[in-house]
Amino acid sequence: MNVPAAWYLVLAALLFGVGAFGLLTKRSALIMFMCVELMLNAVNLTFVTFARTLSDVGGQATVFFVMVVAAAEVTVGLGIVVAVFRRRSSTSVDELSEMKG
Amino acid sequence: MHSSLWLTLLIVVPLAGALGSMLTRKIEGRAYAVAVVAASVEMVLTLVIAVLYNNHIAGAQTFDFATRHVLSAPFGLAYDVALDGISLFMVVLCALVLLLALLGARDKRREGEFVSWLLLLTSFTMGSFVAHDFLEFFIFFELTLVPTYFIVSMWGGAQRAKAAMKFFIYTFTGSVFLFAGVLYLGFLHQHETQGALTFAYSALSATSMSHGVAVWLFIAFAIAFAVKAPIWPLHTWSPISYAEAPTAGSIEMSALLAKLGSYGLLRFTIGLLPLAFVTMRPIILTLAVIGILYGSALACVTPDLKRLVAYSSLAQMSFITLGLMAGSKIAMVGAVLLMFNHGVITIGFFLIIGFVERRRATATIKDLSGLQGPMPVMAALFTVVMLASIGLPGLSGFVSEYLILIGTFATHAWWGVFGAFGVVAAAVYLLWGYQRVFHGRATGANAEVSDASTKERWVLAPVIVLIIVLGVFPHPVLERISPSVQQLIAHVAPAGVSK
Amino acid sequence: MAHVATLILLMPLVGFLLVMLLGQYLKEKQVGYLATIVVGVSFALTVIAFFLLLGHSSRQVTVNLFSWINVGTLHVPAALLIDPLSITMCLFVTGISMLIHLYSIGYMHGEKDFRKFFLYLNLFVFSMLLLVLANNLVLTFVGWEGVGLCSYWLVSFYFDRDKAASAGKKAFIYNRVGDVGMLVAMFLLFSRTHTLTYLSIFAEAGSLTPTVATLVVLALLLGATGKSAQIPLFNWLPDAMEGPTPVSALIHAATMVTAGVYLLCRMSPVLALSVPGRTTIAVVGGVTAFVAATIACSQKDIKKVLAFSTISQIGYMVLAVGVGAYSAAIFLMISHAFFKALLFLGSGSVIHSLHGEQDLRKMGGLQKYLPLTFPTFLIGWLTISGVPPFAGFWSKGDVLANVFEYSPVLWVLGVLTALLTAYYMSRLFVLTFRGTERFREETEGHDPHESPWVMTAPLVVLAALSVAGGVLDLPWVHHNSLSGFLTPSFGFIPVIGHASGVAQTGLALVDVAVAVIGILAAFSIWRSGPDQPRYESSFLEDVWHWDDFYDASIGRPLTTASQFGDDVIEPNIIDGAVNGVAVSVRRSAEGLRKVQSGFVRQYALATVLGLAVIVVYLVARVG
Amino acid sequence: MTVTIPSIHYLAILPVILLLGGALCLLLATALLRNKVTTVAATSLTVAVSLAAFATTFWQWRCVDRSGPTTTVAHAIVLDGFSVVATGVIVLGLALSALVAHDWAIRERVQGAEFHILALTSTAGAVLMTQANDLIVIFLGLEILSIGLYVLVAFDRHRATSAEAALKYFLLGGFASAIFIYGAALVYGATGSTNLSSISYFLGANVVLHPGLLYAGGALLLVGFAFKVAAVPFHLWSPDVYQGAPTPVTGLMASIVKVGAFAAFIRVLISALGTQLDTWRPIFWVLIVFTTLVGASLALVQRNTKRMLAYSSINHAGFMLLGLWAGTIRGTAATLFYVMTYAPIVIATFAVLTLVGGVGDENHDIAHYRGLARRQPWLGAALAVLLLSQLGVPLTTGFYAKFAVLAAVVDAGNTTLAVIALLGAAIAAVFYLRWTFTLYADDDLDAARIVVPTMTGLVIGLGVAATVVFGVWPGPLAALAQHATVLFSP
Amino acid sequence: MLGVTLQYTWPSILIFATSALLILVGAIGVITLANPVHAALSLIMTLFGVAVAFVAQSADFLAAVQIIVYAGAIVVLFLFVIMFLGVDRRDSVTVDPLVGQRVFAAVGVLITVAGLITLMARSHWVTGAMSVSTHGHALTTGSQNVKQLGTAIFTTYLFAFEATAALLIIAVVGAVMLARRERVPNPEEIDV
Repeated sequence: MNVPAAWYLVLAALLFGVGAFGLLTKRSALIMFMCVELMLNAVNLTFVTFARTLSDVGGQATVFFVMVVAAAEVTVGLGIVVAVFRRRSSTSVDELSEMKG
Repeated sequence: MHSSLWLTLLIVVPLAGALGSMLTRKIEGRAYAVAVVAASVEMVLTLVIAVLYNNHIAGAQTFDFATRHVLSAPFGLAYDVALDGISLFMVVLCALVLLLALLGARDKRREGEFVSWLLLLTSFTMGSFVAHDFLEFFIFFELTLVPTYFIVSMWGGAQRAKAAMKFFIYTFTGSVFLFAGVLYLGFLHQHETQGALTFAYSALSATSMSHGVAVWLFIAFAIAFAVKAPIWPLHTWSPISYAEAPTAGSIEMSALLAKLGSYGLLRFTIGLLPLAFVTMRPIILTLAVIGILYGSALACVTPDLKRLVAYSSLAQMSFITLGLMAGSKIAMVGAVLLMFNHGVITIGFFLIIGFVERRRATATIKDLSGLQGPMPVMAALFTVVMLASIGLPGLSGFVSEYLILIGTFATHAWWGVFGAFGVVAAAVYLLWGYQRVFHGRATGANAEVSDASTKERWVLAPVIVLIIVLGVFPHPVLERISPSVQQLIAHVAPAGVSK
Repeated sequence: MAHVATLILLMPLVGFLLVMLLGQYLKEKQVGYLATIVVGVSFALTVIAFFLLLGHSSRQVTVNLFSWINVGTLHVPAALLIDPLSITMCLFVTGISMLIHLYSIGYMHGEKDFRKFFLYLNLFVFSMLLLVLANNLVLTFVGWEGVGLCSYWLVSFYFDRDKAASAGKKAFIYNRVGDVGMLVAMFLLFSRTHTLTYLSIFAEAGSLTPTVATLVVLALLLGATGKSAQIPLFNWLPDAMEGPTPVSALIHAATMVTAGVYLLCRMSPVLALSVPGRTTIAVVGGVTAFVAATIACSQKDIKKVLAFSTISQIGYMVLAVGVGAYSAAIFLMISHAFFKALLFLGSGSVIHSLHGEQDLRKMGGLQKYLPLTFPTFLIGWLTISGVPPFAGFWSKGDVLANVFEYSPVLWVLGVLTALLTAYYMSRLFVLTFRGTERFREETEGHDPHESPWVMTAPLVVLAALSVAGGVLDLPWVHHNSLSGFLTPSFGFIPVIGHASGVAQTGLALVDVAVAVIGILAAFSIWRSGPDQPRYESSFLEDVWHWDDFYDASIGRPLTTASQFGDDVIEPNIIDGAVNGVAVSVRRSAEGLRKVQSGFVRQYALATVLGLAVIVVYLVARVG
Repeated sequence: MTVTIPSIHYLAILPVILLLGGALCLLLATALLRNKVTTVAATSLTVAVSLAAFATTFWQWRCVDRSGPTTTVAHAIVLDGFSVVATGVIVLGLALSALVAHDWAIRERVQGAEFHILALTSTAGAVLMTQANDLIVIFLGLEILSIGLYVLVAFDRHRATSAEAALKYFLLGGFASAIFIYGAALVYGATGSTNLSSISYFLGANVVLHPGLLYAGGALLLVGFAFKVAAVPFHLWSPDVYQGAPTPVTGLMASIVKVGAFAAFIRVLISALGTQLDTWRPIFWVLIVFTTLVGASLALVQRNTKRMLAYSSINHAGFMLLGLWAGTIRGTAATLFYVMTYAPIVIATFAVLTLVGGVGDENHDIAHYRGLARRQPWLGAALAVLLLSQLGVPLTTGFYAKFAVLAAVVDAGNTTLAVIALLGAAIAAVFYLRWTFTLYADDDLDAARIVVPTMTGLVIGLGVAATVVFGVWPGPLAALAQHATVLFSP
Repeated sequence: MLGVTLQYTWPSILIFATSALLILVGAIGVITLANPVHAALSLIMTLFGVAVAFVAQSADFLAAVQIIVYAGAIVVLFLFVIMFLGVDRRDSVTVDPLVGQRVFAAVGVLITVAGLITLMARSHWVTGAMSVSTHGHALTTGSQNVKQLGTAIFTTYLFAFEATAALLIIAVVGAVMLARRERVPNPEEIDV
């Protein structure tokens, strides 16, 4: 008998939380991306866990799409970072605070 | 029952005039001519309507020229116009204000735009007065803000931006509550009847509601109308706005737009919410009395003629409120009459102040003195207007104030007595103002001013004639107002209103 | 009858309109005569009306003109009531007005606003007639306010003088305060009797409770004190002397100021219902008469003396009304109109001859220069002092006799006032016509000259009337006298009864005695010169500091409060509340701007915090 | 095991196909022809495609009107009145934005084709959101929409703020996406499906005793949507992004994102989670209060007009949320009506901003508007009308939009909320009016005249015409919104 | 949901523990390591952990994809960009210029996560019939899993699958446009 799904759900929630915390505290845009990836992984883990509890492959299929989205986001995101870096020679988001108020 | 086309024309003619003036604004003087023609047509139209108006239509119904077309069912939006003895005189006043403002307060800076705004404002105001549908009224009521805003903000004095903004924000904020109230009432009616959403006056007036709801709605409506009227303490936009507006703007605001407030209070607040009327009466009456005395007190010390008239208007409009809320037919008729009379009187005041301002480039009291010497005719005309405002018997102001006070006394004696002191106060601030401006010895620039020109005299003539005629022979007006007020009272009557 | 009555009223109005429309095309003289003639016609018509009325059985004729205000239960017709009271008033109003119009042609000669003066005068006569002839309170109020307005205009006739302008305003405002009383009286009556027509009110008067009746009477009294310059609203009248002298004679002595007395007399059936009300009236009248007389003793301006004298004399009339002697009041009113108009016009003649000088200290010895003014003035002086057999003696005697019946205390006050009256009028007479000539400075050495005939003729007529006026109502004639004629107008007269002949004679002797004492005292004190005796306090000269008292207790606090309203309440409190909202919106917006720091991490934090709140709410909801 | 490919109702997805096809064509053309694709050609193609998509919506409407709402592609896509109308608004928004961008691209000398490729795909994403009947499809639509926009926001290489805005938008957008999809996962766990119809069916068929998981999922979805529609406090990205993005992009964003996000939001909320409305209402209540008031008051203290409009659009989002609060047919119709009328206004407004922005797209301080209406009466008056319409003055669609949502809220029984929202509008009035006043102030008369290119002028004219014509005669639009909502798929 | 009696096998617990350890340690590494390169490597650890969890829950195919796509492609892309930009310097971890950001972040995240877990724990349906798309077919492992997955993607999720195509295209196009070197255009080159 496998461990209860709830364990994995809690694990996913914790992972999501760590990712979110990282996003809120890191200053490097690249690491912030990574944190988004952590959060998306938490989501994937949740989907898979629910697929198991529901005995539904739909949950697993969904993970697929999330992965695609993650890939697409990273592609564009890194493109933006590169564009910003060209201008500022830094990936720190704290330096990007010209617009405010 | 007469054709509703007349009322539609009332709205359309100024609209067409506005368009015409806008199109011809590049040609020197043409826009003005177009506007004057439109205003004259409008004036004639209102007079025709006044003659045609039949206040004894079948049974107790006093609305004439009625029609209703639903424009958008989901919104409950309809074009619904009708006219009764109360709105009749507001309509006449509206046309008169336009015509005299055009003739007497011509402003040649970007004239085409200026007269277009004036005409547009008239169209919207006409719409408000003939609207027989609460939503339609609200829309026109709101619309009047825009032309007024532009007139004040573009042609006003040094502080015009502030004044225009203050005017707009006050009235807009006030109408927030009105809007919510209108919607609430509409849905209350719909939920009750399970029919289509409608804001028709006749339908809404039959809505049943609990006392608490009625009171809340009353407060919501009263706030909006109190700002517009203005009723103390929601008046503070008015002095600066009246003072900073161009003469035509001051006339429109004080002579006409203020009446929208009291008209709304009468037609849509008292008329639709009889249940709350009795509860709210002492509060509003007290505010009115405070307004009378407060307005008078501040009129005594304010340093500017236009502000003086603004505070005097506060006092006068408080008289109107007193009459409307007193709950006796006599007072209410008096209040409606005062709405008209105050309009006429205020036209006179602002026109003359405008004439003086044109000569002296100031309306500050201490810069003016002894003007009666160089301009005796102007002084005489001002005196007539002033005396009417003071409520001198034989002039128009007296009849209305007297009816209000005697009617108020019958139901609310103490408020009537305090209100009567407003009569003294009016004499104090106006005579004191008159003495400072017109009496004494004219020196310097004041001695150089020319007397009223022929044109100025002719512009003021209708004001003077109306003041005297309505003072001596108000019967034709009263006999048209009375049945309509009677009908409104009859609707409110179960809530404890004396005849 | 109806047409005659209407024409009486309309003639001055026609004159007013003619002068207004055609005045600028006519010569000065023509305007003057036109104005005089319309009033003359009015007078003639009144005489006709008088005789017509005599032939009328009920002696009450109502003339309906048109429906003025008609709303709900309020019916106010424009209608006239011709009865003995109104026709009596009309007679002396039109008669005296005509004389003063005539006088003014001479007096106002050469004034810049000559035409306007007659315009106002005609309007005044119209208003006064409306006041008198109206058949209801509202229409009376129209005339009441109309005369007040004309008074305002005429007092501030020399508007470029600040004192004149202020005096006009003061007159109007004091009257307005009184008007509140009149309004309240109307409101009360309407709310109880549902009518404002005199005859209907009288018919319904029985239904008034004593309290309401008292309130009505007190309210009417307030109205009367304003118009008739009684305590507490009397002190506008001295200032009103800023107007041209004919105005003082006509409006502020003979006609308008007596309107209050007329109103009280007119409302006698209501007065009859309230003993406290009438007592108050009597006290107000008596006290006013006395106070004003004391003040008159120390005034230096010839017209001011006459003004206080007027207040004092009207005080007598009010006193008479209070004790229920209505016809005595009217009798005094008429005779007072004769002699006070005479005195004012005489003083006007004096002032005219001295190029506008009004200070008693700069007169003296004018007797020989003014051959017509002097004797007529002499008659006026004797009349007012109560020397028999002039009109004043009879009329004042009538009043005092009635007062004695009612209240000896008030009678003592009345007699003291009579003493003072004789004293201050003699003082005036002595300082003006006797003693050394002190006017040379003013006339630049020239001799003063007598006025033209248009001015002196009215003097002569009025002097004659003052002499003979007493015959109107001699105490031993009961029928065919004024009081007999007026009786129908007053209906119930609450006087206990006439004093016996012996008592009357005794009272008359007292009157004569005090008159003589007053005259002698004045002669002995003032013969030597115009300097103020040391024992006379400035308190009297300053009108018992009455103006200062009002200023300190009402005027200044109100001004301060208003100024406070303008400086503090309006901008800071009322507007401040609104601006406060605006400012706090702006402040909080500025605060919120800080959240919008530009740091993307902080934006994400806000998202998380928002999410946290929602989650907490849901946890709480799930429970 | 045989796999039956689900039937596809091609008409339903025709607009998406058209838009993506257009993008693909343009992409291929650019790749093959190497910068030989002129801006005119690209714009023409985009406008043609969007107009074709718009024409398709008529066809769709007829279909829906005749046979009612249907789902297709294994219930992943829905074709109902609501989606049709929302699609129509979005593609029209694209057409208008493309015209504005055309003149802008010429002025700024940027490759027009690239812009149009991205705009077309973003629009396709927005259209997908309106039609999606599955949380995953919504998520994908959202991503397609967003990724295109991330790039578009960074499109202006001359301004540092453009890249800054893009990075901010991207980071926060990714964060919000993660939250959203996590919510989808939890809802999936709670109901066993990501399909809205299935969720709805499940919730209807089962009694929920402890709906914690569903609530958790719902909350996360809600935050995801609230972020996209910029509801306070999830709005913080929007002012910076609005300011940093090239102005025509801001216009596009302000219109199609709002429509798409609200369409999906409504569908999820009403269609899937409608039974839990009472749970969400308090959250919406607070969101609406904050959104209207904060949006309005922060707009008040801005000097940069783009930021001002960003806050203004936040304020409008608050009003749009009112319809969701009501949760009734009237409410849904009202929100639909709101976005229908708001889109053309906001595009036209940003079109004016694009013009005033000048070469370099930098003149966005309010000072640049001083006396604009004096110098150029038509342009100034047009902007004034647009601003007054956003203020909610009668005789403009802005008034009826507010009227509709407030009516829905009052109808649903919360007049207090209506009053609060209206007070927000009253605060907002201040800055609209101040701006209008600035337009008519008579100083600074010698500032340079702004050339109004034909296409942009056309867009402004259309926007003004739309707001005034339907402001005078709102009947048809209101009826359409009402009808569309009645045809809303359950 | 959490309150189930212990009746599971030790291997499953061990697998869970392993994956949990990998995931959390990796995740904490990502957010604590100062060097982006280290962070990226730490991310791979998490991704492996997730893959383990996938395997443990009958998602064999997804586990493979996780390793290949995520660890193999995405993280490599990260590393590539890090190297390309040369930003593998230390990022100061100790001081946060935004006052209170960490505290608030910690509090916010903690509350959210705790709240979400509480909500999940308190979830319960009276009737448990889920509307599951496979309709009675139990989730299987191994090759069947791939087949099931494939079927689902080409039936239930057909449209989503198609949409991903658009997504990927736009991502690629976008990235190209963004990364292209800025070239100041010559006015003559722009054809209108």
